[in-house]
Amino acid sequence: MLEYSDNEMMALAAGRLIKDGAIVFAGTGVSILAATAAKRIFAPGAVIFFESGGIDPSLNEIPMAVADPRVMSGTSVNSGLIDAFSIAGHRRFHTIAFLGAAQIDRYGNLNSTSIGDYFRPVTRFSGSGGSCDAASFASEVITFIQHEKRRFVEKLDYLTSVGWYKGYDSRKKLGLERGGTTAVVTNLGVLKFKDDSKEMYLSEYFPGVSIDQVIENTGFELDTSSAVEAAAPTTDQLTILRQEVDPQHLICHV
Amino acid sequence: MLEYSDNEMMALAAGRLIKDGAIVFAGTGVSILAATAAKRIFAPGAVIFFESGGIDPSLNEIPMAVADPRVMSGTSVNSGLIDAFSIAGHRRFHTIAFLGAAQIDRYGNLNSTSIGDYFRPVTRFSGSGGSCDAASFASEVITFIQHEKRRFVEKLDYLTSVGWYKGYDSRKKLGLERGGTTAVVTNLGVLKFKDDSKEMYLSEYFPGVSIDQVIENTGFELDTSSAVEAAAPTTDQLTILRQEVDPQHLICHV
Amino acid sequence: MVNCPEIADKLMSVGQAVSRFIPDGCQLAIGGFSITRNPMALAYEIVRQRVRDLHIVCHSHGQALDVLIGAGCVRRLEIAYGGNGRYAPTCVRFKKAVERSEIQFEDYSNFQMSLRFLAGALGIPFIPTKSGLGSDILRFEGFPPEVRAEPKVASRKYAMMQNPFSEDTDEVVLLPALTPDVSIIHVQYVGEDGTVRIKGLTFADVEQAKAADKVIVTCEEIVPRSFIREDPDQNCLPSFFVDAIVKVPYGAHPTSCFNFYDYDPMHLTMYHEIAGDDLRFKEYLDAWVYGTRSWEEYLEKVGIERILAIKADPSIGYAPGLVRK
Amino acid sequence: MVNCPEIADKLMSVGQAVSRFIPDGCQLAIGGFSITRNPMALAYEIVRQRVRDLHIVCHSHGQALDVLIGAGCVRRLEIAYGGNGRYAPTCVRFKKAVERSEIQFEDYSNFQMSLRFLAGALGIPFIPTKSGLGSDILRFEGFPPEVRAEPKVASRKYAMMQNPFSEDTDEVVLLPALTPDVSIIHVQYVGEDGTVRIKGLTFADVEQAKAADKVIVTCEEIVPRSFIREDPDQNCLPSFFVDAIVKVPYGAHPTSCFNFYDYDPMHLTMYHEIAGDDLRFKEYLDAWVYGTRSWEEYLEKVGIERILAIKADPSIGYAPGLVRK
Repeated sequence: MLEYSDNEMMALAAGRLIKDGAIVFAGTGVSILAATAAKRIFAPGAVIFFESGGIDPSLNEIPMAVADPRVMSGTSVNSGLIDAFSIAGHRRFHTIAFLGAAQIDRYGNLNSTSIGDYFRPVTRFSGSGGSCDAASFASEVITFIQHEKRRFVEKLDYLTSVGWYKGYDSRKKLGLERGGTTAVVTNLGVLKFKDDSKEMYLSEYFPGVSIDQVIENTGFELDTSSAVEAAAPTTDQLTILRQEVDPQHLICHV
Repeated sequence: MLEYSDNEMMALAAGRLIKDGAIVFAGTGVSILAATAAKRIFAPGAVIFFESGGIDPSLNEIPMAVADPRVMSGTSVNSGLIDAFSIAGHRRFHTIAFLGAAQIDRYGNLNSTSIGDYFRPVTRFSGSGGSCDAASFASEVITFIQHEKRRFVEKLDYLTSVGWYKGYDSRKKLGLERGGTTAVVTNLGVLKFKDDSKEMYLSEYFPGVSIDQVIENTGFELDTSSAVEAAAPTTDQLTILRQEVDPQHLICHV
Repeated sequence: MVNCPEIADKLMSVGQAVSRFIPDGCQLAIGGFSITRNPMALAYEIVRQRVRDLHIVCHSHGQALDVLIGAGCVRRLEIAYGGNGRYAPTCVRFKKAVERSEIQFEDYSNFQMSLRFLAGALGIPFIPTKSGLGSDILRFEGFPPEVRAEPKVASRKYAMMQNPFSEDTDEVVLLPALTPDVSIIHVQYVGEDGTVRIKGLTFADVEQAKAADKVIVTCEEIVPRSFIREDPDQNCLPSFFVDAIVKVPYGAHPTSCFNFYDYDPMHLTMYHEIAGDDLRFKEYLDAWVYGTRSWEEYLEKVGIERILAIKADPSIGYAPGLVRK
Repeated sequence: MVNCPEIADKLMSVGQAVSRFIPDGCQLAIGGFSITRNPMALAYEIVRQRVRDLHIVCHSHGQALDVLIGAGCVRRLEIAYGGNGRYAPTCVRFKKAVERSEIQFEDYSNFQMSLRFLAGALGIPFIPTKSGLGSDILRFEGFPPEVRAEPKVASRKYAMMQNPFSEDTDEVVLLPALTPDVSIIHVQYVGEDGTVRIKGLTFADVEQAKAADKVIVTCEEIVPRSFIREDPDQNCLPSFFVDAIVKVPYGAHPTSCFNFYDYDPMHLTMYHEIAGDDLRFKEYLDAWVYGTRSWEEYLEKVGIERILAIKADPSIGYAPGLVRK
């Protein structure tokens, strides 16, 4: 059987979700692995851009931050944050934001700010960065997160980035005209959201993962009734990931 | 006696008013002649910029429009309108706008839009361009205008650009924190504004011009009690104007 | 036409670009400024295709605007300045159209119009400024109420508000964003990957393009991907903002295109003279626009003498010593 | 020091720049982004001069911010992200300072902070956005009321308003402009005429500089006037925005400077390991900051091996194959 890492499986599972021609807002880590995999394997017409202002870089090496000089190399345009976020929210484009977070709730809302009391936190994280903006503006959000009970929570300690807010049409009522979280990709599987209520459900579990394992690691009730096993990575896909996307194996083998 | 044109006299009379280090917003015609004369004769540390975005061009030839390629040549920075107007209004800089107009009133307010009813004008002009903006934002405005009764009017047909508005502190009360028209340079002389009331008065009449001539060509009452004769251009000044500022004599000899 | 697989679906003729993207009645933003980088080849083609009822939005515009108005393509205008600098302190056909009440017009200032495009580009509904306080720009609303109800037209010319971050009286003017149906710009370079590069001043072209639903770019040259991507700091629009790309050398004539050619003072002066007379203006259109079916024919008519006279010295960007009276 | 008469009064050492323009308690905007173009030489000098009570405003910041916080220079922070990408998902000293309630902090997002700088640069008092609707960024105000009364601090974190151009319910967030006392940026080139050129992404550096009262620029190279003015399209700030210019080659180390050098992964990893321990962090400051009185001494300590390892290939802008684990 093929050996592959969690990050590789996550990158490919997310990459498959990207339609050709999408404008992808990428971060670092699994997010950039997935965005580049999407472009090189599933959606060659996709354009990857970074909130720091780099648009469509050649990405011959994996950037380790959204301001890595590798996001400015071979680009179509080098600009800055103002331009980048204006693209993320532009009515003309179907934009997909790849976001990470420390916590997520059943409606795909994200916390990347802090745990505990906001003013005297037990743990402080980096803060929003562009997450709040991308979540507000993008046509779709795909979130990457480790599947742990303390991360999949009933109630976020801090709502940094709005997903489906309180479910149903509550996001739209806030004044956010489009977007919402369309998928959550974890080390165990892929979760999506119900059409009406916008509640999270298990869509795919990865090969070797059981549905019970997903339930055990989720801090709220999860509908798993329509879950199927995800397709495993193919040799070709892994070859592209390891030789072209991340030739230095900075993210593939974590 | 030295021969010189009205435009040359006007350019030098205005150029003398520029203090070194000023950031000068220039237009075309006499305005650019005056700005360049200021920099080459009176205020070498002045910086000339254009609303179109050209900052500190070499100006080896006279531009015939603020978007002339000559305003983009040898510049420090080539940008666009947004940047240019942000400079015009920047709290850090002492900016002086050189503006033209079709009509002016006693408070230095300008009309460059139309004569007659706004909706069915007898004569339509170009419109504000950047005049309204520069008049709103600059630390000082110096206006160039032909001295004619139909131009120096009791009431403007359309107030395009605010000078001292209705006099006294009415400009400040509008919310315009600085600026106002500091001088009006015509083919007959230089007019300034009273410290308190902000009413126009005659400050200088050009050599060969009589005070009566100024009064006859002004459509409102004008205090001429403190008027003095302006210094005539010197040979050196005219040489610089004709050889360096406007070597093709596009504006000098109009 | 150049063989560029990445932009095969975007490369087209001016004829195709106009018929595909500029319908009667659309809101059109014109790039360039007075006598520089006017998208003239597109403007002439709009005239040829007899597009009607255009709603033009621009800051300081000259030649292209004036030809479009004179040819009867324009119904409505939001504008800060209609002129060609020293070659037409007020654009003649624009002036006539306003004086004869042939078009609806709304006056703004240059910064106001640029900020409105910026707001459109940023995706924000309005933007504040203090420019224009006390002026008649804030006193007269040019458009009648029925126009205000149309799509893409702001519901009001502006709105006033108290700055909520100040405890003192601090009134600001809120300007509504512009989101044109189409923006047309003429630039120096487009890459084989569709990337756009403007040399010299960009005016508000980039904001206009980013604010629009559709963007048509005409260019002097289509350059290799490797060239345009070697220094992406100089580029201003990625391919995905651009819907149509047309290679039209000298496509801004008689206006200038920095580093490529100067404006054509003889043509602008001739235009200024004839534009005041309705009949002679019609003859101008017949000769220069309707009478030239291709851009090559137009350039033929301009003649090699003028083409050479206005050719720019690329080290300074314009034609030094050009006779410009 | 270079002989440049046009900028003689602006050319100075980092020591002079800090002592002249960065007093205790000032509001300071830091340029760069996480691990790129942090003005490190200036940050170290701020630490050396023991400047206190800084109010830092930034979007996504990393190394310079973390050193300043760790060294006790920072009292207050408006920020979107404190991290070094994969080298510190959360900056360690920033994290500790918040968890220990040692600094006052106010969370915004990257676009929000960038828009606030843009508003400052445009000279407008606020700017609208829809970013953050429904989020806790709009629920919690970090600064206590007494801070709000201080100069340069906005009177409220944000304000809500109905879009006056919409008849439907359309709530927008108004963000107050930022006008820092000082902005510090590190760039590739400054001309002998004071003109600034940044290569690669500009982030929000240009907006930050234009929004500030004073601007300090450190640079890799001071280049001839003729060089910087040959292609002014690439320049981002004219001289009159700049108050102090310091030539500091490798002045962003251990962060990167596009086309000149990559970030230094070994140094960043070492920093991340030691920063969690108060004593070891103090030793780090002693060795790298207090212990190096000149920038040459600092670079000596970095060592020629690292300097060569991170040297960028100018055709791609970074150091290909650099070990980056």
